[in-house]
Amino acid sequence: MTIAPTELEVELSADSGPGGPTQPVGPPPAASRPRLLRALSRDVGAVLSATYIGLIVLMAVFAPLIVMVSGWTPYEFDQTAIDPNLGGVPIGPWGGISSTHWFGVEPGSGRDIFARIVYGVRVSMTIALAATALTTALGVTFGLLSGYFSGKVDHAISRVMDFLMAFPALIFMIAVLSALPAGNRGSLLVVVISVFGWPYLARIVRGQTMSLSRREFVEAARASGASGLGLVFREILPNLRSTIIVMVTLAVPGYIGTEAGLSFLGVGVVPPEPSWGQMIASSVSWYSVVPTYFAIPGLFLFLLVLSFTVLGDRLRTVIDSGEAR
Amino acid sequence: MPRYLVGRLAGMAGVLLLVCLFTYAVFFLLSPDPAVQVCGKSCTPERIDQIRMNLGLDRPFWTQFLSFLGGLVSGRTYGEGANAVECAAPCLGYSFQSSQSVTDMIWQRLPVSATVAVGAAVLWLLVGVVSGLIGAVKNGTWVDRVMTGLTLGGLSIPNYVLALVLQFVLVVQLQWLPFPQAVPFGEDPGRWFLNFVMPWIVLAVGYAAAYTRLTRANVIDTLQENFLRTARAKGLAPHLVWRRHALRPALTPVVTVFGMDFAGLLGGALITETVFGLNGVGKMAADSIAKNDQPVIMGVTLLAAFFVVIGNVVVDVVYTVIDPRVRVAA
Amino acid sequence: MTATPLLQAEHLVKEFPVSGTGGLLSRGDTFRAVDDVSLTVAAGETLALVGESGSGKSTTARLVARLIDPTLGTVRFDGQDVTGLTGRDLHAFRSEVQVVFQDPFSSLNPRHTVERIVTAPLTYQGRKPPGGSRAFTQSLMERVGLDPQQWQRHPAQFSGGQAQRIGIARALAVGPRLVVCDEAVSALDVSVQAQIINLLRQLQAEEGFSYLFIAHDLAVVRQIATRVAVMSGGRIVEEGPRDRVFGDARHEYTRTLLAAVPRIRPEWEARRRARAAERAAAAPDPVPADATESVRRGA
Amino acid sequence: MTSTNRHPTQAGFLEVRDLTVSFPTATGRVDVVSHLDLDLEPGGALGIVGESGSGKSLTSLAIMGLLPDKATRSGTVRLDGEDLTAMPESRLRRVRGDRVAMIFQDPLSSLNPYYTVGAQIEEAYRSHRRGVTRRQAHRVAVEAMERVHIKDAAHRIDHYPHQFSGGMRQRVMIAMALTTEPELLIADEPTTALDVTVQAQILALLQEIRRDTGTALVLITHDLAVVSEITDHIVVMRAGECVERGPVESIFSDPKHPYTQALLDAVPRIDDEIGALRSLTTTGGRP
Repeated sequence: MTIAPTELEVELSADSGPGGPTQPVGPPPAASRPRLLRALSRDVGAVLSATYIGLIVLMAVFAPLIVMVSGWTPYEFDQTAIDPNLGGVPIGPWGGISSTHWFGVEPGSGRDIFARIVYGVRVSMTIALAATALTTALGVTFGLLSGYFSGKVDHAISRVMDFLMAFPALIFMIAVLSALPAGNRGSLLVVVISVFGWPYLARIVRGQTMSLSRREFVEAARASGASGLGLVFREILPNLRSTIIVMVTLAVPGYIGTEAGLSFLGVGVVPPEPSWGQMIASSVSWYSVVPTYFAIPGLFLFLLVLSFTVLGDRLRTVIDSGEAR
Repeated sequence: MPRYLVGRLAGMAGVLLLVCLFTYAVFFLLSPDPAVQVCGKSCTPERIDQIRMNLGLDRPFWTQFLSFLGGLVSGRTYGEGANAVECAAPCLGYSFQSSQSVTDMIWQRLPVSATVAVGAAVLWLLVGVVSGLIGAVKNGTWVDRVMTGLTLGGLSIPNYVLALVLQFVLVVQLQWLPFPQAVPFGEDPGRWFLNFVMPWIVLAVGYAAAYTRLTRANVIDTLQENFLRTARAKGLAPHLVWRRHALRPALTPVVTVFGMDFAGLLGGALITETVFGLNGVGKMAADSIAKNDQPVIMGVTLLAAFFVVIGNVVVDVVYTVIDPRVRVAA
Repeated sequence: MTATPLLQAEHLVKEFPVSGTGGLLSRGDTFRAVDDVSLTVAAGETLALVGESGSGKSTTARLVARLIDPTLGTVRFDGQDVTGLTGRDLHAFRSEVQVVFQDPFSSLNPRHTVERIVTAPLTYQGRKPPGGSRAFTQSLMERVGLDPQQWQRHPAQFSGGQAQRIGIARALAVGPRLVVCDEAVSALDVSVQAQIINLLRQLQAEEGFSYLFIAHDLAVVRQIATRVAVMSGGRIVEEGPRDRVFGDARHEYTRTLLAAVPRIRPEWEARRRARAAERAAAAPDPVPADATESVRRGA
Repeated sequence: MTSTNRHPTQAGFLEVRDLTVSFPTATGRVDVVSHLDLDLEPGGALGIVGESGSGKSLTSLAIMGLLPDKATRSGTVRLDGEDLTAMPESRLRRVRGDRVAMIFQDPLSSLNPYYTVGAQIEEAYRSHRRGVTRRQAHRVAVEAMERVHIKDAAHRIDHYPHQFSGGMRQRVMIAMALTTEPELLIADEPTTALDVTVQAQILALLQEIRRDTGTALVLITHDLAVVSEITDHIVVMRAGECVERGPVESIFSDPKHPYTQALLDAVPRIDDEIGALRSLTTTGGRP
């Protein structure tokens, strides 16, 4: 015998040597963390988005320091910057942009827009991140349980999800928030957003868990003696990592938007605490006179949401291409 | 299939009942005492008690909930004697602030909301599907990349920001459009159209972006299907391959998503109507929140939930019609 | 065959609910995938369960391995009824009976390293790998013919045949007495398939465990089975020693099945063997590469 | 249309020369099929055998001009002297499905789930026969379904693919290919997804069709026993290259290339004496 089948197999295997003419037998290696980062760093959109998000996060963290440099706190009224005879229109072109007020001042009150932007993002980001964390925890847990334990558990969780998704979440959130005492709006916002938000993540996790559960490695784990929760968290959860990363990245901008929208409708963050949505809301009556008043927070908000969306989109593309079966 | 439909309808009734119960319970717990609102400014505790008894507010929760359900089915009368007010079926509640039944208030404003919703839906469906197809055909080219960028932008722009930008540019600066007011179509079709252009665009942008992505992804996936290879191996002309074999499977999911999105528009149009001051159901809900007029908020919430649940069932039924795999069991 | 067979399944029945039927109150229709199946596996032998798709052979394998619970019937292992085992007792059973699956990639968790995959049965049963996790993994890899240096790789970095070897290593980790092979070589290329069949036989010779070998490919079964059971429509229609079943099939279905297998003509095969033997005797060198040229336009 | 009334040309009926298919990868272009030559006489049956990754399926797509957009192809594919690779797409389309038809491995995914099998069979016929009425096409479709032994064809024609079993779906695919009476049928792993008894039926059907219509056949498969039963010439492929070719008998009784020899040694046999098992055991295990 000249060629033993062992050699044949080696020749035909995926690692038969670099540049060999054989096609890989197995799926390509899963996207690992360093590979992911490298692929993303080659993408201009992803880099720009990450940079903007980084800057915004720094701005939120160092808000008190930044405001010390710029000279105005978000709560100070600068009567000298507005014209009382014209109903409080900022003095000077572009909404009163000057060396003292970098982004101009609020019409009517004269509060510094720069300082309010800097502080406003703290509220938006905190709420969005907290809501994302809570949603992810709920969504992943219930999605896993529902997808793995078919039957009664799945039935119960799915009905709850159907029910929550059938709800007109925005109207209901507004109604609940408007009826509840304004004491701790921040945590209320987080809870309300998460309660209505988790089914959307859970539905995806459930679907993936169901398809993963049909893979033989789950059965293999069961044959190895694994059962119940151990199996779910040790075998299935690691395979959901990419999905969860992408979902989280896409959930953050969604919740930033939701928070801003609720604040815009007057049921979000309670004044005088600044928030971007609320700033845009109060600019509605001024937009024809002082366009910078809505343009600046609007632009900041749009860019932040856009950055997260782009980042999530690129992440998904990289992960999908790397893990295509 | 009829068996399946029966199950589906039963499930729908169950969800609707639960939605009613949940909404009612939440508002029961949260809302301020309606008796105080009815009573007005010069009020005595005795008078409040009397009104409360009159309206049945002193009765237990379940009794009240059942009379609410009864009102939905066959109408009900609030109060007794000279002060009694009629609320015809389907009675979603009675606003003592506006002295009107919630159902009537919704009916009056529904035409405006429907105009906004239908116009926006047509717009986003057209734009979304067409640009999704272009993106799929030009997959990987600069056209595709530009469109991907635009859709990400469209997904990211909050609609009230877009509304303000459009108003500032088109109304204030360029003066191409009038400030939106709900002009009835019969009065002046031209002005009607101009007035609704901005609300349509603002409401449609996010959806159009999402549909572009959905359509593009579906078409690209379908083009990988084996049956497309078969169609080409048969020697079909490209336009037949596309029309018969690629589009139908690719667009079927879009139809179902559209059903769900359209059903959920009552909630989605709230911000748009508010920003443009269009007196539709959404704006009414927002105003009622400001006024703390709980029966109206609850009525709108319920109505919106009804739409979503019914939309769900309609989508299921439509799916059985357009997908033979569901229609004809193996 | 000894008095108590290693594995004894009696009157197994498995029904699955038919989706889309049944409502809130009614039970809905059921589909009987396995219908009164009894089988035994003696120590050290290989029982092959053959049948076409939908015959219930894989469901039977899962019932025997306690991956699903039977609707009716009992499974005895070593004389002990294991049908209702739970907890610690089930763990003990799991260390006696292991499974090798069909799809080498699907059956290995893509996120885990070889080390973690191979030691998983021990971990799940709360045992420590003897001699440390790494050394244990490497010794197992060596036994199934893998490079022990690759103990930290992920499944995607292996070829199909190598991945299946990892699956076999995992089954060996607990030292089982019965290995259920569910179409374990069906997804592999023919040359790799031969390798894995070899490995399975070699391991059996070394360890003396039994196989319950599920397959649809009769030719493969012929190579590995001691006894054969033919399944159709959820029932065993014929059962017997390999050569008897292949040489003198009694059931009509078995005969149809055997007749349907495509064959290379025996006379060609005999000539090829003779030529190969000649060549081996004449020169150990392979035929020169340009030999292919001479047959290029052989028509 | 039988092989006898087609005058044999000097060059052969199907003549593939120097066919190379390559794909771009991160490390440069990789040839998935390289410098492949194939010859087939009218009415002949050629088997292309190889393991996964040998490039056998891409070869069939390259002949039909149906490669994915990323792939590049060089070399010539002559059908009755006409170079298919030099043809404009519009003319090539008239060859595809008319003179050359194809059936695939997975009949379920190869049929469009949204249309009845009848509609899909009629479509194949009508796209190549101008001015055919719906009724004529329907009749042809029913006849084609009867020819592949689908019982109750007139009724089954209005069913959807998911209502058929695997073997019946493959019959539908074959019926679709037959409507235009092609001169060449390319079958890419037509029985791999099927049970062994169904496989036997489909192979018998392919034989029957060849006998009745004189259609030439290119059968692509990984199964050596299958090609040995129904083809008369064989090409053994490995890693995109032909390692050995010849009449079926000489390949099976006297393989020259070590790869072919090893491949034949690895095939498990159903009708062998027990002694044959040695060829597997002796080379077993790893160092």
